[in-house]
Amino acid sequence: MDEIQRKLQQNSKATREDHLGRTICYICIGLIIALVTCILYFIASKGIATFTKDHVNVWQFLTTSNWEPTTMDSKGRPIVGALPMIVTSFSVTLLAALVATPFAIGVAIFMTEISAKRGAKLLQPVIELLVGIPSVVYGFIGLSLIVPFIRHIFGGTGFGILSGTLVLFVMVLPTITTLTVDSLKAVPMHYRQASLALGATRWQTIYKVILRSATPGILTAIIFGMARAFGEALAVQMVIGNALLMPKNLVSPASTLTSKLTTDIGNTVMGTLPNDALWSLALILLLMSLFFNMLVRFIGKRGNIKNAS
Amino acid sequence: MHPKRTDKIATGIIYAVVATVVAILVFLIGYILYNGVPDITWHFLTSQAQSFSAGGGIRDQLFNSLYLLLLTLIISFPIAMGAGIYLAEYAKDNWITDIIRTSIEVLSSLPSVVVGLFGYLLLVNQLNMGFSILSGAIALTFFNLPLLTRNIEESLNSVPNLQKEAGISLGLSDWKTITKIIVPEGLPGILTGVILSSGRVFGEAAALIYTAGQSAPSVSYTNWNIFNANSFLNPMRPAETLAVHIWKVNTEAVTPDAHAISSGSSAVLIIVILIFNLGARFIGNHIYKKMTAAK
Amino acid sequence: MKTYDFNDKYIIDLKSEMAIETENIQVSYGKNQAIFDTSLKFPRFKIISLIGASGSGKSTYLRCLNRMNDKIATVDGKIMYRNVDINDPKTNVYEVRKHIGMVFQRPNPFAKSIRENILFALKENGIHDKNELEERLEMSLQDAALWEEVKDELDTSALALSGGQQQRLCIARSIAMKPDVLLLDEPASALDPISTSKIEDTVQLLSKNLTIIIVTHNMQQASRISDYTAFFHMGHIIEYNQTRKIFTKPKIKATDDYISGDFG
Amino acid sequence: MKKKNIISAILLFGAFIAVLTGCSNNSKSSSSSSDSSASGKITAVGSTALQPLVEKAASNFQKDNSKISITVQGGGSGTGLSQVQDGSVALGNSDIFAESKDGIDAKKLVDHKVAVVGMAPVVNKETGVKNLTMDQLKKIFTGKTTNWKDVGGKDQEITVVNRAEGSGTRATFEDAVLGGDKAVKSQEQDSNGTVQKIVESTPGAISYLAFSYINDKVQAVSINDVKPTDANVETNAWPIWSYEHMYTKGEAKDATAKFLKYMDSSAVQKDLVGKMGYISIHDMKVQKDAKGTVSNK
Repeated sequence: MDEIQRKLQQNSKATREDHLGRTICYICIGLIIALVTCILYFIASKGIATFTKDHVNVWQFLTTSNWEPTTMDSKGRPIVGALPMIVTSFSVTLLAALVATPFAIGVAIFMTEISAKRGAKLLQPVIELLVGIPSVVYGFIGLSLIVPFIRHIFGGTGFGILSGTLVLFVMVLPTITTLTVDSLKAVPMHYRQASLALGATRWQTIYKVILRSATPGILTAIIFGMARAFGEALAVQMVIGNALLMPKNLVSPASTLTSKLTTDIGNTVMGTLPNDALWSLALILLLMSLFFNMLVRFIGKRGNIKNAS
Repeated sequence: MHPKRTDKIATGIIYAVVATVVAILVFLIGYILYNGVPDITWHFLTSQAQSFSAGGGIRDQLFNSLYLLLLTLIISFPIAMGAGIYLAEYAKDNWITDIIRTSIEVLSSLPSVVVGLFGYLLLVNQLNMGFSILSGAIALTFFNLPLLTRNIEESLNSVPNLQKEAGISLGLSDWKTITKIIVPEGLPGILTGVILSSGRVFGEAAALIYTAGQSAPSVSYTNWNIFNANSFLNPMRPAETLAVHIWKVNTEAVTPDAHAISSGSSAVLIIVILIFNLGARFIGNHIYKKMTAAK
Repeated sequence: MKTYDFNDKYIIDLKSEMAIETENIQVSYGKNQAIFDTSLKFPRFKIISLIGASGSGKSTYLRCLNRMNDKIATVDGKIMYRNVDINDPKTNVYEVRKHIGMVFQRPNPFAKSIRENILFALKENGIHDKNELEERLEMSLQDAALWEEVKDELDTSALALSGGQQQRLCIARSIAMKPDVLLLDEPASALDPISTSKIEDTVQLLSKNLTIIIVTHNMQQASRISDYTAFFHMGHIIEYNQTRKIFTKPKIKATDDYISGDFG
Repeated sequence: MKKKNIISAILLFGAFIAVLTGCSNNSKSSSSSSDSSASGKITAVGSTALQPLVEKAASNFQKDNSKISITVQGGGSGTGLSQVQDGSVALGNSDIFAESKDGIDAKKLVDHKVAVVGMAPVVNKETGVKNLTMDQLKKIFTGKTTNWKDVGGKDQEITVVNRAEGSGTRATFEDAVLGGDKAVKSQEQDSNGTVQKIVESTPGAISYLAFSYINDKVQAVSINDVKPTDANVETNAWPIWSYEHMYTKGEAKDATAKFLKYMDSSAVQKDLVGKMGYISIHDMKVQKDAKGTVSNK
């Protein structure tokens, strides 16, 4: 048997390298999964305590609107109803995404289709810069500019869902824009060329070809933006008003899950009901973001199938 | 409607949208800089913070922010790299990959408050790490990871498959092909991702209040012993970052010149991020050129 | 579409020394079978063309020969090289590829300098002797007929070269490894006629020391350069014979139809 | 659960963290050594209102006691109390008595009162109100009075800005003003700075602030014509005030005891406490117990 034959049948440095590389990758991905499991387990176990240990009715927790964890109702159960916060959280998130999406898509189209060189070169760094502005700063700008503005126009205190929406709109804009730009860029060049060659106008190409095939990507972008809006705490807390009331309209003070969580967590004692109840809010936050993820996967898959057929 | 006219109208609308967004951005950044830049002095940048008298600086906070960012990247980048490579090169299209992707997305959508509280209980309390830069860096890693991983995966996927075939057809291992050929080609994309996520890390406050803490004990910048409590390099010391400082000055502290400090800090923060962005771009291009020897 | 009987095939029986032999190769992508029962022998130091319509499986088959289909498709059967079945999962695939090189349809130089393109894999494979590296660099570029054109700009980016030059660089990169067999997957299909003829010259020159298996769409090319030709149709090998015979007196109807353009 | 958490944590961060955990454990054990020269590490966690005072005091203290390193953190009174009860920190800073916090066993904790803080209602300047009776104040905060004209101000709706539930400031205010009634549901804010800013800018707003946060941009309100001043607090003429506490688990020892002694010294009480806008514990002519009963000293 010659040297080459022997080498062919033996492991070499390359084989070992590959094993090592694979192992490293598996460890990394394993680490992330372990981390997620750990957080999920941790928050779930904390959040469920309200219902198992303190015997709060889950349904009541989700559908009633009184939050007074230190007082008991007639059956001796603590009064904790998170409905106003759930409603408010959803409202600001959806509204912010609704307002931000057209802007984000417009800017993304501008950056990829209309002025791919100069526009992108100018806008990209600015948008990246916006991501870096701390939420506290957004909050204070909101407090000193947006709240008085809203008060001036609609009366009332100016605190409320509308102010929250406007602050969040600016905050999620860069996230949605950047990801949309990525998904538009991912549309192969020949789609554009083919469409334009068929005599379609630029707008027809953008609308019928590019946006269509980038839809799953854009949806992901929106979801990522919503996730940021949903989890945002400090900025929203400053402009939403933090009133534990069902929001009557867009300009009455309200409270989101995160604003309640940040405001109160330091004032409660670990292991007591007021603390557990706050962790239940965190659990709701988590479950909602899970739900959003599932939704986007579902839509993404449907979109792909449509595109393929 | 006539397609040509639709085209014109649509283009007009897009220009209007872009103009609006640009106006908002310019106004925001202009507002922050206009209010803040006059407060930035050499003294402001190089002196210690004062809790209840005017004239405090942000030296320690600025350093802490940078150090924390560095540590976060040191911890999260390799993990994200491995995970990104896994997803781009090794993952098969099956339910396990699906679960992995879902977990990453879940991680990315975790509210920073929740991450902060999780970090507080696990790192600060259970693992006895206390309020420290390291706790903060690990907490920040939690949401830096998904952003980076996604970005690395995308950057690697954007490198044509032909390159991988070229590598392995020469008898190189998959690993070598990935690390020496595909990764360098994806590097500019990866760097952009790192910049973007760094911006987020830099401005993060909610997660740090509960992990890195909100006090900045005086440290010695001449003590290079990483294990010494006074050393500026000690990762086990508590550290207030610039973003947390802005939060604290505005909400709690009784500093008389709170407004000036917070607007000055905000401006510094934005300027640092700007320098960082430009610098990273420059270095990225440089590395790319060097690695690819493209002229 | 005309239908042909796949049992109606002709495969020449070769006696000389073989570079590679395949036995009953079957390839499938998931449930779709792409290659059926293909057994061929490739004599050493010859040029063998694989021809056939698009989707006939010739490229898929070629890629099996240095295991480029790993992870993409399931490949069954034996591929004998130096009395080793290189399709055995236990065989060291990286060693296989060192001896059986491949050049692809589209030029794919690394985003590195010309010099690094050639030397990168050599260095990674443990060759560090400066003289040896320089020697191989020049030798391979000479053999690929590229040396004269690039010798003064070895340190510029390979991406600055023209398409034809890039493809010859890819050939040079492969032969710098001193392979036994070189697989070419339609190497000239993306190139202009002048570049194509340069590649053809290169290939003929190389066959003095190498066995070359080339997939091509271009029948003139096959007839010009190759010693043997194999005709693939719908995943089956239909006819394998000396090139001269295939193009003048094909034994099978399907081959005849394909060559005369009366096909499909 | 604790065990599981630890296991998953170890899984997570592996040896890297283990090493550092080791480091921090070492530093912890050094604090328990009963060295008479008092060295070690003290961590004080809790009330954000008290944090600046303790921080400043700590940095002054360390100038003379370089072997002792003190870390001061916020996190809220609840956090401070639960952490000192768990034994994970040496000092728990709190705005309220441990007795009034659910889930805290006050018997295990030792109270060290370090300062007194007075609080006053503040209103937006345009309301035109400078004085309220206790009853009017109560009606406003329970939502019975909703317009400023009913209490002698402009015809303007009242916007109540309350403090976060469970915060020390709110507990003190409600004890003194509401007398067991429930506050109207309204905006809540956690921090003094934000409340100050909101009252300053929102027409018709009312809230309450610690004395040190009251500036000329908001209107402090007298109650029953008594002005919110330090002197009035010292005699309990102004009834809305509370202690700032530093709790230890059991009696304080070594370094911690030394630091607490320093907090009580005139260096801190005469100088720092006043600068911070607090009232020195030494100046008080009355005392209050956990149930809110006030007696002469």
